[in-house]
Parts: sequence; C-alpha cells; structure tokens
Amino acid sequence: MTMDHAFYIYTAYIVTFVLIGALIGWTLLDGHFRKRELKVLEVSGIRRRSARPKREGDAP
Amino acid sequence: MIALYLRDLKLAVRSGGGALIGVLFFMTVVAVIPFGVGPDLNLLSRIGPAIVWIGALLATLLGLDRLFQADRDDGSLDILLMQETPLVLTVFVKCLAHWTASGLPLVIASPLLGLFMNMEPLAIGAVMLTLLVGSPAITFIGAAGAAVAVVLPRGGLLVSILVLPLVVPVLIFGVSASYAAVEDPAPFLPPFLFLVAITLFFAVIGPLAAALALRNSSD
Amino acid sequence: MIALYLRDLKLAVRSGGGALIGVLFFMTVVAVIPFGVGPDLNLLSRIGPAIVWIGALLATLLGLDRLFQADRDDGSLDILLMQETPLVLTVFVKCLAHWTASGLPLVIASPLLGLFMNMEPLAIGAVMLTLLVGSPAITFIGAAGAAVAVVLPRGGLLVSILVLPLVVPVLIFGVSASYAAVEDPAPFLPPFLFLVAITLFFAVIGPLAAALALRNSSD
Amino acid sequence: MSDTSIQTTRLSALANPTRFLALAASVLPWMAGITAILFAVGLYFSFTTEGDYQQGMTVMIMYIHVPAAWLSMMCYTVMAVSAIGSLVWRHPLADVSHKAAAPIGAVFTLIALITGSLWGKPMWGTWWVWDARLTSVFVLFLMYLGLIALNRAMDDPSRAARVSSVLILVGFVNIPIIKFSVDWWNTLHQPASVFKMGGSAIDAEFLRPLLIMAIAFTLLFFTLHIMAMRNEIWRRRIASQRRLAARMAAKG
Amino acid sequence: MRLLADDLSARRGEELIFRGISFGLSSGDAMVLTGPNGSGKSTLLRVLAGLLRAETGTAQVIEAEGAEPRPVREASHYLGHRNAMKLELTVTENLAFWRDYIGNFAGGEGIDIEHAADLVGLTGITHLPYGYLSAGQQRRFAMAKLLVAHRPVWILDEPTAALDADADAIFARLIETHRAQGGLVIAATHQPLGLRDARSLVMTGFEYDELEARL
Amino acid sequence: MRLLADDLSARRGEELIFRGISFGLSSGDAMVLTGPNGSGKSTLLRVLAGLLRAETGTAQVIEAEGAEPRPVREASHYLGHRNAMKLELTVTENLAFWRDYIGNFAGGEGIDIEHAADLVGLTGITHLPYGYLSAGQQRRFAMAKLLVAHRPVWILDEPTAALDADADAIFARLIETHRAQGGLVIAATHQPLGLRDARSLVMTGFEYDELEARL
Ligand code: HEM
Ligand SMILES: Nc1ncnc2c1ncn2[C@@H]1O[C@H](COP(=O)(O)OP(=O)(O)OP(=O)(O)O)[C@@H](O)[C@H]1O
Ligand SMILES: Nc1ncnc2c1ncn2[C@@H]1O[C@H](COP(=O)(O)OP(=O)(O)OP(=O)(O)O)[C@@H](O)[C@H]1O
Ligand SMILES: [Mg+2]
Ligand SMILES: [Mg+2]
Repeated sequence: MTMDHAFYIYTAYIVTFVLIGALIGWTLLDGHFRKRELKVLEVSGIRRRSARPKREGDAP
Repeated sequence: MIALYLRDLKLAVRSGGGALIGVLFFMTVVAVIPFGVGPDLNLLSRIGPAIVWIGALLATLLGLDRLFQADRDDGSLDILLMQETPLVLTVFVKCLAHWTASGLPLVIASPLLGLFMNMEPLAIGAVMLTLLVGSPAITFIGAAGAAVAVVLPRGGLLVSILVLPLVVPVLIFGVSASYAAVEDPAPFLPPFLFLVAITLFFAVIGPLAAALALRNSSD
Repeated sequence: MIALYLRDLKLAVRSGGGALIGVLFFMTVVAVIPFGVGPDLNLLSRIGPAIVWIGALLATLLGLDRLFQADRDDGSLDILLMQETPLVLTVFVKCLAHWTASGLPLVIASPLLGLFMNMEPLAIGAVMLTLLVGSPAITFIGAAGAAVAVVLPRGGLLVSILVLPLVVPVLIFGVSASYAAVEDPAPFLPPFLFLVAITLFFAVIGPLAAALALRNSSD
Repeated sequence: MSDTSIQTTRLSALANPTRFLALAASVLPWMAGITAILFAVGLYFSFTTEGDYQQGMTVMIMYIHVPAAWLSMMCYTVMAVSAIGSLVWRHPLADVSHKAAAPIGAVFTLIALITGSLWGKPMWGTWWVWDARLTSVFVLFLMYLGLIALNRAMDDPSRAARVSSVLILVGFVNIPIIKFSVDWWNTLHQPASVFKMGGSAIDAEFLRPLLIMAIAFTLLFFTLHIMAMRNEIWRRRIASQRRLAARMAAKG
Repeated sequence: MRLLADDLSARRGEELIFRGISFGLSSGDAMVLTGPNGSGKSTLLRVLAGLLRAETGTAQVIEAEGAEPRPVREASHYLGHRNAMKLELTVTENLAFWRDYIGNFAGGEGIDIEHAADLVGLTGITHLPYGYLSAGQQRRFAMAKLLVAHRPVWILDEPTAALDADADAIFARLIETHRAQGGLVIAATHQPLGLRDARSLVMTGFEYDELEARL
Repeated sequence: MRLLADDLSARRGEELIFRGISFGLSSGDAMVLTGPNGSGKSTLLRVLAGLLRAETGTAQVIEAEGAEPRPVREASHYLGHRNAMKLELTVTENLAFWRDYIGNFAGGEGIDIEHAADLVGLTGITHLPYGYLSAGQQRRFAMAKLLVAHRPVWILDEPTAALDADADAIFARLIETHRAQGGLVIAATHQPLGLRDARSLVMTGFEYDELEARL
C-alpha cells in the first residue's frame, strides 16, 4: 500500500495532537494558577472554616 | 388564563408593534433573495417554500427574547410564579398569545410572499398550511430559550443560538412537506404528520423546559 | 465619550456574551439555511451573499430596539440627556459601540460563513467589504427607530415602518455590489460607492434624528 | 435497611467536594499514566496496521475520528446526567461537573469535525456536505459553544448551573439524532458498523487499534474532566474566600 | 389560619444571608421586619413568597385545624419594590387583569376595582395609562391590587416608599381592616407603619466570618 | 453661584401641573419640596433638570456675578427614582463610568471612588455587580455617584426612599458637606431629611377647576 493520502492523514493527526495538547495544557495551567491563588489566600490567613485550625476555647 | 392571553395580546399590539415588524422583516428577507438568485423565475419558485419558511423562522426570533423579560423587569413575573395554577400552563398561554401576535400574521402574509416568489397556488397553499401547523413549534422552543434569557439582561442573540439548533427539525419537515405537495412522487402526508407531531411534542416540552428554567432562575 | 463607548461595549459583552455570540448566531443562521433550501452547493453559493447580508441585518436588529430603552428603564438616559456634550455625539458613540459589539464580529466572521456557503474567494471578499461598509448604516437607521420607540410608549408600529423600509436600500445595494464583484457584466464600483454614500448619509441623519426624538421625549 | 443506609452514606461521602478533591488527588496520577500508555500502544498499532483495500491508508484517520465522535456524544451524555443532578438534587458537584465538561466536549467535537472533513476530501471528494449526520454534529458543536457562552454570561454559579442544566436536557434530543441520522436519512456517511446486532462488521485487523484508541480517548476524557472539575472547585473557593476577605475588611 | 416558618435559611449567590429563622403567625397577626440595609429583609420575604428557594426549612400555611399544609405563596399577595403593573395599560386594565388572573383564595372575596381605587384615595383616574401616574400614585394602585383579589397573607416589601403622609394613613387603615377580617401581614420597612401591636423581627445580617460557601 | 427659576409652569400630557413658580437660591442653600402624591414635585424637578420642557419660564444658573447664565441641567446632578446604574456592571465600573462621562463642573473636583464608597458607609463591596446589592445598598451607591463627579447643584427626587436610619443620617451629612462647600440642593421628599434651615416649597397640586387643557 502506498501512502496515497499522506497529507490528509498527517494533517488529521497533527490537528488532533495540537487540539488535545492545547486542552491538556490549558487545564494544567488553570490548575496551576488556581493552586497558587489558594496559597496566597492561605498565607494571608483566609481559610475555609472547616480548614481553620481549632482555636482554644472553640466549642468542640 | 384568558385574562393573561388577552393582556399579552393587548401589550403586543399596543407597545411592541410586534406583528408588523415581523411581517416587514419577513418581506424584506423575501424581497432580497431574488437579488441573489437573479431573475430566474423557475429557480425562484423552486426555492420559494424554503425561503418563506426561513423568513418566518427568523422573523419569529425577533422579539421572542423579551417574552418573559418584560414581565421580569416590572415585577409581574414574580406574581405569575407564585400562583397555584401550574406554571407550565401560564407559559403555554403566553406562548399562544405571542404566536397570535407575531406568528399568525406571518402565516397570513405568506400567500403574498408566495406570489412574489412566483410559486404555484398549490405550493402556496401547502406553505401556508405547513406554516400554520409548524410555526407554533418555533414559539414553543423559543419560550424555553426566552426563559433562560430572563437571567441574562440582554439575552437576544444567545437565545437565538440556543433555539436555532432545536428548530432545525421543524424547518426540515415543514419545507419537505411543502415540496411534497407540489412534486409528484413524494407523498405530502408523512412529513406533514411528522410536522404536526413535532409541534405537539414541543408544545409539551417547550413550556415544561421554560417553566423549569423560570423556577430555577428567580432571584 | 470614550467612557461611554467602553461602557456600552462592556455591557454588550457582559450580558450578551459578546463577539462570540454574534459569530455563533451568524453560524447558526447559516447552518439552518441548507436545511431549508437543500444541500445543493451551487445554489448555496449563489444565494450566499444574500444570506450573509440577511444574517447581518437580523443580528443587528436583534437587540437594537433596546439601544436606548435599557438606558431609559434604569434612568441613565436622563443623565445622558442633561450633559453639556451634544446629544448627537452621545448617540453616535452609542451607535458605534453597538456596531462594534454586534456588527463588526459579523464582518470578521463573514469569510468563514462564505466558506460554509461554498462561495468563491472573490465573492467572499466582496461580501466582507460591502458588509464592512454597509452594516453601520443599519445601526444608524436603527438608532433613529430605537429613539422613537423610547419616546412613544406605543411607538412600536412606527419603528417598524420607519426602520425596515429605510434598510431595504442598504441591503439591496450591498447585495448587488457583492454580486457585481463576481459576475462579469455588472460593474462593482457604482453600487459600492452608492453604499458608501448611503452609510455616510445615515451616519449623519440617523444620530440627528435620534437626538431630536430623544430631546422631545416628554417625561 | 441497614444496607441501604450504608450505601447512601458512601454515595454522599463521594459527593462531598472535599472528599472529591482528596479522591481526585489520589486517582489522577494513575489515570494519567494509564492514558499515556494506552495512547502509546494505540498509536503504535494504528501506524503499523495495513491499509484497507478500498480506502487505502486513510483508515488511519478512523482511529482518531471515530473515538473523538463517540466521545463528543458521551461527553454530552455525562453533562445531561450531571444536569439532572443539579436540577433534582441541587448538588454543587453536579454543577461543577457539567460546567467543566463543556469545553472538553467542544474540543472533541471539533476534532471529530476536522478529522471527518479531512477524511471526506479523499473519500467523497468534498470537505463538507450538509447531510444529516454532519450537520447534527455541527449543531452539537454550536450547542457546546452556546453553553460555554451561557455559563460565561452569568456570574452566579449555582443559578447559571441550573439554567444551563435545563438547556442541556432540552438539547439532548440532538444526541439520538446524531446517532441514528445515518439510518433515518440516507447519507454519504457510514452507518454504525462497530457495534451492531450480530457482531461487528469491521475486520478485527482494524478493530484492535480502534478499540484501544477508543479506550484511551475515554480515559483521557475522564482524566481531563476530573482535573477541570478540581480547577473549577478551586476557582469557586477562591472567589468565595476573596468575597469573605473583602467583607471582613469592610467590617474593620 | 396559621402561617408557620420553620428553620429558614437562604443564600444569595454563594453566601448564606440568614439562618434558622422560625416563627408562627395566626389570623389577625402582623409582623414587621426591620434591620439595616442589606441585612436580608427582602430575601426573607422572597423566600416566604416562594420566589427564592430556601436553603433549609419550610414555610407553610394551614387553613384550618387539621387541614393539609400548603405553601405560603399560594395564599399570598406579594408587593415588592416593583409594582407589577404594565405602563402601557390603563389602571383598570391592569387591575382587572390581576383580579382575573390571581383569583380569590378560599374564604374571601376581592372588591370592585372602582371601590378599591376609592379606598386608596384615587377616585376617577383609573382610565389613565399606568405610566402617566406619579410615583406615589403608582404605588397606591399597586396597593389597590391587594384588594381586588382576596388573599389572606400579605407580604409587603417597603410598602410605603414614595407615599405621602395621607397615603401612609390610608395604608395603615387598609392593613388594619385586612387583619380584622382574619388576614395576616408580613412587612419589611424602614419607617414606622403605625400598626397596632405588631410583632417585630429584627434582622441583623449574618456574621461574616461564619460565611461558608457551598463548595 | 445663583440658581434662578422664573415663572415656571409645566404640562403633563395635556394638563397643566403647576404655574408661575419662581424662586432664587444661592450657594449653600437647600430647598425641600413637599406635597401630596401627584402634586407635581417630580415634574418640577424634571423641568429644572431640563428633562421636561417648561411650558413657560426659565431656570438658569449664574456662576458668578456678571457671568453668562447657563441652563441648570449643565450644572446639576439629578437623582431620580431610578438609580441610573447598570445591574450587570460592578459598582466600581458604574461609578467610574459616570465620573468619566459627566466630568467635573468648573470650580470643583470629584472624589475617589473608594472614598465615596466609604462616605456612604459601604466599604469593600465595590467589586460586586450592582445587581447583587439590596435596595438600600443600591440607593447608597447612587448617592455615591453624586460625589465622584463635582456638580454644584443637586436635584434629588425622594432620595431617602429605601434607606435605613443609619443611611438617612449619612445622607444628611453628605448634603450638609456639599452645602458647606458652596453647593445647592433641591430635594423632593415625603420624609424629613434633617437639613439645617432649608427653605421649603409646598406643592399643592393644581386646583381642578383651574385646570385648563390646551386646545
Ligand atoms: C465532518 C465530517 C464527519 C462527521 C461530523 C462525522 C461524524 C461521525 C460521528 C458522530 C460518528 C459516530 C457515530 C456513531 O457512533 O454512530 C462517526 C462514526 C464514523 N465515521 Fe464519521 N463523520 C464525518 C466524516 C466521515 C468520513 C468522511 C468517513 C469515511 C469515509 C467517516 C467514517 C466514519 C466511520 C467508519 C464511523 C464509525 C461508524 C461506526 O462503526 O459506528 N466519517 N462519524
Ligand atoms: N409621564 C406622564 N404622562 C402624563 N402625566 C403624568 C406623567 N407623569 C406624571 N403625570 C401626572 O402629573 C402629575 C404630577 O406628577 P408628579 O410625578 O410630578 O407628582 P409628584 O408630586 O412627584 O408625586 P409623588 O409624590 O407621588 O412622587 C400627576 O397627576 C400625574 O398623573
Ligand atoms: N440578586 C442578588 N444576587 C446576589 N446577592 C444578592 C442579590 N440580592 C441581594 N443580595 C445580597 O443579599 C444581601 C441581603 O439583601 P436584601 O435585599 O435581602 O437586603 P434588605 O434587608 O432587603 O436590604 P434593604 O433594606 O436595603 O432593602 C445583601 O448583602 C445583598 O448584597
Ligand atoms: Mg430590601
Ligand atoms: Mg414624584
């Protein structure tokens, strides 16, 4: 069999690769930035109530 | 319920000018196509039913997005939502009123446009009949979109986008029934009955979805 | 003035979803057409320019009627009217913002749609050019209509009678210029220049009429 | 009696966002790893399998086209199920789920569209025809975009979720149309041949890479979906904590 | 007739606005909600009217001893910040529409439109389009809407905004009449309404550091 | 700076609402319009703001002795029943827009947005969309709009509707500050605003037998 339609095949694979790569990259980057923002908030002392360390005198 | 129907009709006539703008837009669409196709009367009469249907579809979209928004803005929607009468029914009646004010005039105007497009009398009749049966479906689907648009301050275009994909089957069967009436081999009844079925289907689904959206979006 | 322009743009983007929506809307309209007229590529490419122009007209009309009404309803219009800056200028800027938000994306998206409609590159270019030049005219005419609609609580009828007939020439010259670019005997330039002239004319007349109507609003 | 109550606690435990995050953290590396391996194997097979006597090497496009097309529909189905979750149980995780799935579905649909046209050019001689299958997939793509736009246009997330749920459910009619369009209207497109009554109509030769790729795509989808859900949960927590910070500052 | 609210809490956006509000009212009672701007008065009223879903809790009316409880919204008039009247229609058309659409609740009758206009002190201008009225006149006719269809529970959000002293008195009289006929009134307000022995609920707003979002 | 209203009269529809109103105010003055619902307070304010055409008479400001008289509207802020803010935009965006669009009038400077939010008692929520605020919070920010761009004349139509007692006091303070800086205030109201030695104009509504339609 000859590679009679190589152009179409390779374009299809490349396009798929690029699109999926972009999707993965975007998801990872998004997660990365969100995690960093959470860190910043954490440092400035703002936490969810459930994640807050129990202070003395707090009702159990 | 009759009170609601009458009020919405009155409002449409008094403030929207809904009927006329729809009909005028419809005519504009139909008037412009011949420029594209050229003065080929045969071709015109061939694509006639399709053009009339597309025109009607687009004309219905004008103003549909405000179906519930006007009521939200002045607080009426709150009261409509509170009643014991099922919300689906209220939505259904509002759709009917909207259709009477803006869909029906299109149906009535369609023979005129058929003449413009050089269609045969039989074809004109078929288009009118299919429009009469099919155009309420557009309103019902549109109602679901309009209910979603209530939460968006200016939902106009978004509504149309959400609505148009769903309208496609109506268009397909409406147009093919119109063609079937004229062309010999194809039978008219099957697509026409399908169109009726679609309208009935959306007459249930549309208001249901709209009611669900309204209940979930009040604030 | 720039503040006004930016605000109106922001509003359009925030609540309508912005440029993406316009393009999406356009794409849905174009996607619906083949269902009506059938998948005949030749025919599609012939009616292509007309369809693209009609889509643009519809997209502009949707939401245009609320151009001033939204501002009236929340009281902003009062403050816009009170300022020392000439009202015509304010109206003009609002039109520009509306066009940027809803007309420009269509112009930019039109080549894509041309491809969908199987049009030749030359025709695509011509449609894009005529749209770029002609679509602002629709906004300007619409602005006058929108202003009348604000002033008269029952101005609906008047608006439709006012706007659509005035828009028809724009549409006709736009479409015929696009065809002239492709078909040999007809020259492209005359209808195109006419289109330019119409746009310039309405760029002056539209805001003037709108400002006049707004100033005379009596409550 | 006691059985059901245990089950419900387990289910609700999974549905707790914090637990979900913990679970995601422990599962994600594994899923990502398996996905990568499956892709490697699948690609190896697809590049080594001989071509079809009729279609030549273009069958290679099938190995991405068909899984992407399946996934585009499955993603919508997942969204529809989540939509029921947000409407009926009003569960925040369901809200997050369908919001996070929409962009992924849009990408898969776009891949199906592009590879489909790239396959259509050599096979049918045209990039695009307006037939029922192709158009309904295009409509699906538009619906994904519309849903994304709707979610972006509203800033109260739970309200946005409920409203888009309604639309997702209404739009679900499109899925059977896509699936059965080839049977209902005669078109250029292939009818279903992999899953068919009475066994597959495709040669085992092609079936192997196709199935491996399909599983790989499915795993990829779930991996990305869980990651996107996690991101969305973080995003909402950040937003609410920022609001809280602002209010605390305002109170002095 | 009794109205029972049990452990109500509500969110706006992602934030809890109030929590654990319970009360019971019976025929002839009135309750006044007060509290600073943004403390959640309107939110509570909308929850009672069924326009916002409560995060927890229920609000129901029980028509008579042993009757099936029903959602408050079906027994209520709600008068919010917006008047729910169409500017394009005349006052009569507006009121007639609501009378026909809302209908009477069991055990009462709405009064005639002209009579209702009399009671709010605006005889003779019911033929005007609603949009032609002044702010206070519009508000008065919105009150007339409460009279043309009978509902035992009135839920009122700042009813006297835009009213003059005269109308304030008229309004207090309307409420007293309604109570005397066995009606129930719940009103949010910043101004004294002049009601006899009304109960009062002071909203304080939520402590912000207790806020917990849903995720 | 002086504001001169001379023989103003106005129609609504076909009916004369008031006739022959003249007054003059100078820097630091305040005038309170009172009167029953429908007596023409809002109409008069809209005539002053140039939003309704006067049937007869003029209203002008004179910036300094000998300066050219200018229409009142160019020197004024108008705060009507509606807040003129977009629900979709955040508070900051709304205020920034009006600051930039209105601009400052000669002889004064608007203050910073955050500072204005402070002054109306709502620090820290300027990043929220306006539509997320309660009625009273919305009204407070509408007042903040008066501060971000400088205008010597404030025309206020029932400014304190929907405000709590706290906000009433804040508002009175804002007006006093504005007057102390040489500003002018004209307000229509049904409630006492708590202003020091304000002039007052009582609208009585037109006597009905004096009514004349324009034929
Ligand atoms: C843009 C164009 C195309 C689109 C949108 C499209 C879409 C789809 C979809 C949605 C499916 C899944 C259907 C199902 O599971 O029942 C599918 C499957 C398939 N497509 Fe396409 N397709 C396109 C072009 C093509 C072309 C050009 C070919 C080959 C000549 C092709 C061959 C196939 C095959 C063999 C399957 C598998 C059918 C099965 O076994 O179920 N497609 N396509
Ligand atoms: N848009 C309008 N068109 C016609 N007539 C109007 C319009 N607006 C108000 N009117 C009439 O003008 C008169 C004065 O109205 P205006 O709004 O000035 O009263 P007001 O003193 O502000 O009353 P309120 O205290 O209720 O606000 C009223 O009798 C009203 O019916
Ligand atoms: N549509 C909304 N979306 C999100 N948050 C809202 C919305 N409406 C109100 N809120 C918030 O809910 C809280 C309570 O608002 P609510 O309207 O119940 O207050 P209120 O007590 O009626 O105040 P007011 O006296 O000003 O009318 C406010 O902090 C406000 O910011
Ligand atoms: Mg309130
Ligand atoms: Mg007034």
